[in-house]
Amino acid sequence: MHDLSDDDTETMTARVRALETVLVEKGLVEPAAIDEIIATYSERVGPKLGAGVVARAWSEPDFASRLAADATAAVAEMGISGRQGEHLNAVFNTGMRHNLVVCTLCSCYPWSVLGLPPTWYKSPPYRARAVRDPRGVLAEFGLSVAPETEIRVWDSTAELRYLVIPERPEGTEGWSAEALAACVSRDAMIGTGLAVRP
Amino acid sequence: MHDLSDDDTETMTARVRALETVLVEKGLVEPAAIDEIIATYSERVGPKLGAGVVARAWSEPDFASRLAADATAAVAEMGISGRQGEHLNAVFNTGMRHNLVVCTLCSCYPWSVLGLPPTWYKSPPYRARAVRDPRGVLAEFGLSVAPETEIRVWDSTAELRYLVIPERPEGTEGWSAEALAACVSRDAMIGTGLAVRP
Amino acid sequence: MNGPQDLGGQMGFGPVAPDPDETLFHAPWEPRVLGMTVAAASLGHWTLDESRHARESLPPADYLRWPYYRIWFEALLVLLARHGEVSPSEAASAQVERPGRRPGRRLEASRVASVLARGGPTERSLDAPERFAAGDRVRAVNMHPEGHTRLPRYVRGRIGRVEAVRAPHVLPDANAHGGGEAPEWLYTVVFSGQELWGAETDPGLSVAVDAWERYLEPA
Amino acid sequence: MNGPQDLGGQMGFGPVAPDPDETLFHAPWEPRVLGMTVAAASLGHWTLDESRHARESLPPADYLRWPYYRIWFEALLVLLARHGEVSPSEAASAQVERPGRRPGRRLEASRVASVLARGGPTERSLDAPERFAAGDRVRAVNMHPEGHTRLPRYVRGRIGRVEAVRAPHVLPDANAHGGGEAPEWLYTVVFSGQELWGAETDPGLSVAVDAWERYLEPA
Repeated sequence: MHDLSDDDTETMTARVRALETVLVEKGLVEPAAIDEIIATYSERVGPKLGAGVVARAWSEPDFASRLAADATAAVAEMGISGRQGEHLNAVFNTGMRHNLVVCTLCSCYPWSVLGLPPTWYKSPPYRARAVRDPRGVLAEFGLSVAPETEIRVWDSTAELRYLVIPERPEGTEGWSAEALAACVSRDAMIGTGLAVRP
Repeated sequence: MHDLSDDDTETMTARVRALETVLVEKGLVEPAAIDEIIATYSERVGPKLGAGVVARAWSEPDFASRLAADATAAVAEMGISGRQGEHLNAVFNTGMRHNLVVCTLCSCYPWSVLGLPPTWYKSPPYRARAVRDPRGVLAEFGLSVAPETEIRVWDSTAELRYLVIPERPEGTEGWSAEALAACVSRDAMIGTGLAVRP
Repeated sequence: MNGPQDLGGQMGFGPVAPDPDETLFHAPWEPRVLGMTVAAASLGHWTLDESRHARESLPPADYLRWPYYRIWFEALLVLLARHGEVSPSEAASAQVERPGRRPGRRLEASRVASVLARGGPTERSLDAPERFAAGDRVRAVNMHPEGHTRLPRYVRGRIGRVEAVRAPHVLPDANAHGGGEAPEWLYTVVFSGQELWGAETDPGLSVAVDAWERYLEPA
Repeated sequence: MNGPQDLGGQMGFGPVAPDPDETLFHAPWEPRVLGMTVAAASLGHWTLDESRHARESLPPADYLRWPYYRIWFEALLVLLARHGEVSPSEAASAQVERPGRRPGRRLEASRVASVLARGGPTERSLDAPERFAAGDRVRAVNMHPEGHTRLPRYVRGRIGRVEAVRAPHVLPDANAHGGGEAPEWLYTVVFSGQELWGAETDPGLSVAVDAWERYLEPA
């Protein structure tokens, strides 16, 4: 579904360029602002930020408590804020419950801590099945959750954004924040993965 | 949605011909049988049959009663039977209730009395809206049903097929069966039209 | 299945746009597809229910944009391949690679009239008495099977009234998947528009669906 | 609206097929669409809710098959035309026919960082107390508005439990259609999988949705 034929790519390239030309000539959009928006989400805002939050939560019980109580305020301590993260909630995996995040109605995603969502997150197969058959979806990510573990799916229907705090991998006692963060993939913070030692 | 570009027409023509070639060479389908099926629904089985049923119901109260009680048996008296009409039900419009037929799940339609369904009957706009906003749909057919008249929508979810018996137009007293049948359009027997004097 | 075919209550498709001058077919390949579909059904490999399920299982975006006979054609290819009669490569190349499996069941032109006139009644006899009576309040079960079903999503969980007890009929949910005819009592159930679509709905709307016994529970 | 965007529980789309080597963008035009969409929002002609509604109002078959940034692009064209900034013929020809309406609100590159960091909080103050408390049993209203709503179809009519009382938030149903922010209390409501999908469902599944007060009634 997401493959564009070359024809489509050519057409879309021309159409998008035409619109940008008009917007710029009318003084409605500054090209450098577009560049800056792209650079923000390509280079600066991405899952590394979220991984840092998770690593700190694993290392500092007080921070984990603040994160659980008010994630927006807790990540702000680390200088993290912004668009699509204005009302952040952290949901913690335990042996009893695995959390999974979806937006069935569009593509809501915690940009401030994870950057832009991957294509599959925005696409019909995931959005349709995550709320009905999450174990089937997780199996496609190579993830098998024990039958006795509850799966809680968070459908992002409002402006609250959900960040999954995965369980800390065993054997990481005493690891530095950087080393811990390297265990935390983007998928682990969506719930389609687990944190693992690299 | 139903417009095929020339490219599509060429491709579909070739693909359909290829399949027919293979089916015929394998001895699975006889081309003359295809021709006969097409001829049946192009020339012999169509809304004229249903219009005859309606005209007779208007003229013969006993027939109308039999039609209301067991439409399959009643139309069989007129030599009408067959595929997609095995379990026929006649639903009668009155001043109190206007009937409308749809198949939200596919394209079920009383072939035995109306022939093949029109494209709009099989298409998403009609199938989606008929059960929720029938007055809005009818307005697109130029039909305004009084607000105090109930609209009963029949969603053909099983193998029962529904034939709407429209109200007889005023001023047709003493008309012949042929003249009466000429008042009855296909749409009047779906419920998206009324019977009218030609 | 909650597939693209389950259109009742969906929005965004635009006007119905009936064309008073419309012809039954829009291109010469369309009647050939009709004829092949009806004729191939006579081979007896699949039930009507299985063919419906093949159509609703096509990719949703394609189901919603293709002309209807294209849907029939693509589903026919699926069915013929599934039952070993025509492989995808044969259909693409128009070259026969293996003999047909059931030429002995070919529908002859001379039999078309009688086959079409007979149709395929789905009424069956059943020893079990009906569970519901006309007038009963019933709730359509809230179920979401992955296989074929004929209970549309818009009535699931909603309360209606049995308008008529029909007869035992072949159960599509089983018959589409090789589960046999498994006949069950069929009922016509009427729901108010307000029950289906909410309090704002036109009070003069009612919707009837035909529902097998397992689709219903007392309410 | 019961549009193509309301995908929860729909079937037939095939596997999720995550690509571990996937990049954020698949063609150079995609990031330009992202940037233009974010920058054009700063003109202040439309709310985030109106832009979501523009996307879900695209033809369903297109919504389901287009790459996501194509959806954004087509919706951006709709919004710019609706608010008189770029006509379809201007967008098609790349020729300006009329001056822009709000160049004074152009997002300058120097302001991007602060605008993105500030975001657009939707929490508001409200004098009215909340109607529900954590632990309350509630039913999601069975409503089918033609306009924008954020109550997915799969929870409508189903019973859940209030997990958390959040805060008053801007109401999308009003804010998407020029009805103002009309803030209402927002709740997180948890439903069991069996309540949503039927008795056959995995008992270890629960689904949380965030629901505005008008989406809920006592149960």
